[in-house]
Amino acid sequence: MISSIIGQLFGIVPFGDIVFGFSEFSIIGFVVALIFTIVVYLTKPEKQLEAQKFRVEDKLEVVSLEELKIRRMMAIVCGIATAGAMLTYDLFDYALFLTLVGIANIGIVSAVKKDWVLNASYQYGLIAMIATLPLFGSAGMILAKTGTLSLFELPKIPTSLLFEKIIFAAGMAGETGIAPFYASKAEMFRAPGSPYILMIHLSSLLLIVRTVEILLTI
Amino acid sequence: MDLFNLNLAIVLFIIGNFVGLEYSYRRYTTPYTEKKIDKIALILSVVGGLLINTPLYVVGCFLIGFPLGMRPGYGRIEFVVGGIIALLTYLLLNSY
Amino acid sequence: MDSSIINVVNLTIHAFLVGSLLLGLHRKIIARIQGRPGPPIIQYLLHTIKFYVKEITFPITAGNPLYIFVALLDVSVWLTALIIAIDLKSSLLIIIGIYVLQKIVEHGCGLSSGSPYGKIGGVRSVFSAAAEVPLFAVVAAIYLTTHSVLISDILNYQSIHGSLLFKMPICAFAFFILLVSKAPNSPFGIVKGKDIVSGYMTEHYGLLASIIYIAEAIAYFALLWIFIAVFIGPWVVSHPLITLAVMVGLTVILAFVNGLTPLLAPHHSVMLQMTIAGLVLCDVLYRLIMGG
Amino acid sequence: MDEERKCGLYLLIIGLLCTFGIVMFKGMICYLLYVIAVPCLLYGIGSYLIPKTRRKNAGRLPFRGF
Repeated sequence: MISSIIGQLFGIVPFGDIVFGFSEFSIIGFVVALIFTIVVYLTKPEKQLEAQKFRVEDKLEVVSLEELKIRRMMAIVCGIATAGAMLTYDLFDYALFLTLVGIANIGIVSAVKKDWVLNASYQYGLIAMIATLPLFGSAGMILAKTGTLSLFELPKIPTSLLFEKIIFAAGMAGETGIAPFYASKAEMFRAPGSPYILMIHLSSLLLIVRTVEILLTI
Repeated sequence: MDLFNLNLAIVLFIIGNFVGLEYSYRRYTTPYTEKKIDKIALILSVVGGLLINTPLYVVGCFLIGFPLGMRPGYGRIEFVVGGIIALLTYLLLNSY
Repeated sequence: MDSSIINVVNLTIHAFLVGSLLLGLHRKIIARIQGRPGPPIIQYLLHTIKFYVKEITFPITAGNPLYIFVALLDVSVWLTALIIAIDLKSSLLIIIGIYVLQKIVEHGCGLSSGSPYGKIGGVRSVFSAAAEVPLFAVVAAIYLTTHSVLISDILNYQSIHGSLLFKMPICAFAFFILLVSKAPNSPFGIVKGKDIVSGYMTEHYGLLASIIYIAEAIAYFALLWIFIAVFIGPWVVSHPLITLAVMVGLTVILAFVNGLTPLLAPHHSVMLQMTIAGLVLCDVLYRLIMGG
Repeated sequence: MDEERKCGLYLLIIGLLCTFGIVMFKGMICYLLYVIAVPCLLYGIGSYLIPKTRRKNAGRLPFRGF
């Protein structure tokens, strides 16, 4: 049943409550997230050329060192959280990783000294905080209904979880800032420092795919 | 036909295209003609259309690529004639 | 050494050559629609070879090694798609993950160079990701019908129940829109629109452009193959020659669609794609409620 | 050695190592190594085929006043 979605399952690592599983899908996601984290660590931020008002020349924008260090750290935290979210096979863990990614996304742009970027990240932060309620709420409702949160056990229980799934999807949409909540996040992508911005994009897209996988499984 | 033989045919088709391109740029200087048929390309195309249904289909691909690859504005009629001959031969061979 | 690797090498060369020729044919047909003679159909291949031996310099504004890495990642991503889809016939969900990585490549290409044109291309790619990724609600609909997202299972289902194209026309249409938006000169091609020079590829020239061209040829082949396999059926993909013929047919259709439509403004493009994605979501909900 | 060729050398070494790995190993890891090896070799070989740059200010984007 579960292998008809994620491909072959290679093995699981029972780590107390936190169960890590290795399937074709999760290995590819994990490797991609890790490789991107390494590349982001190695890459120096690019310099941007920006047009100016009432002047002919373009201005060269350089990212300063103290701005760089904190952003790089948050990008690495974001990458590790994404890699963890790819592997975990526990719904509560997954929700935790999702929130951690949301927090790290705000952290990545928090050191940029531009007020429109900070404004956008503030709005995104509000949405992300509101979205934690449906996210953890649906995980709690699933636990109350079925008595387990393990993604290996949930498909075996013949209960309709349609309402919980819809709430979970809504929470994920708010947390990663996709389609309906997209306007809050768009201005964040204009901040200088492409590798860190890339990490925001990568983490949210990978998490969307992973959420689709989870919602199809349970 | 497995993938390797198909690849071989495609590579020869591309080489045929390239040879046709080179040939027509050396021979013609005007960018576009109407109602003028290149005899060499026509012969090669007809032979290619016949060969493409035989075990020598690799050579057939090479020859039929020749008129198709000619420079813009040349080799259309030749290619269409070759293609029709290839189609007719295919239908003739497979009707029995 | 695994003998299956030789198959994969064969497949890669096949995908590259066929994808290049089809993209050339696409360009030729658009030229004929517009009343020009158009370049010969090997033009795309010639471009790839020409750029492969052209000089490059790294812009001083670029963020290395991300600047090179994204171009190489593009090839890796579509080779993975080729292996997962055609060789292993594994999960369709992994294919979405790979398509998502393609968006990352576009974004990274655009932003890592520091050029304003590239930046606009990258930001537009983020916008269109918000509209294109929901189109993959198709996968949910397929799962509700066939009870599996593995490509091999879908092919088995189709050999018993007939082609999925007639069972789920809305999903097929949505996937077709995805193909249209990936083809060159498409109405949804805001990422590479001519108003922003070459979009995200503006500062990737010479050798790096050649590598991206190779990846795009493979991507075109892979996406066409997935569409044919998932919606038309196993009898087409069982023989490479029939697959080739159907791909040529699809390319002609795509060329007519792209040749006859104007490039949409960014917000129109996104709104249209969102509307189609909403249609698919309605379809999924209908299937869910009717018990699929 | 300029920066483009230095990157090319590193990638060529990675690509050759991966090719060696493909010959040595069996199974799923072959696919992974193949996916890494192909683009690395493409860039690595290509960087030694391209001519040296003849620009005066290499790497400067052609923009207003820059």
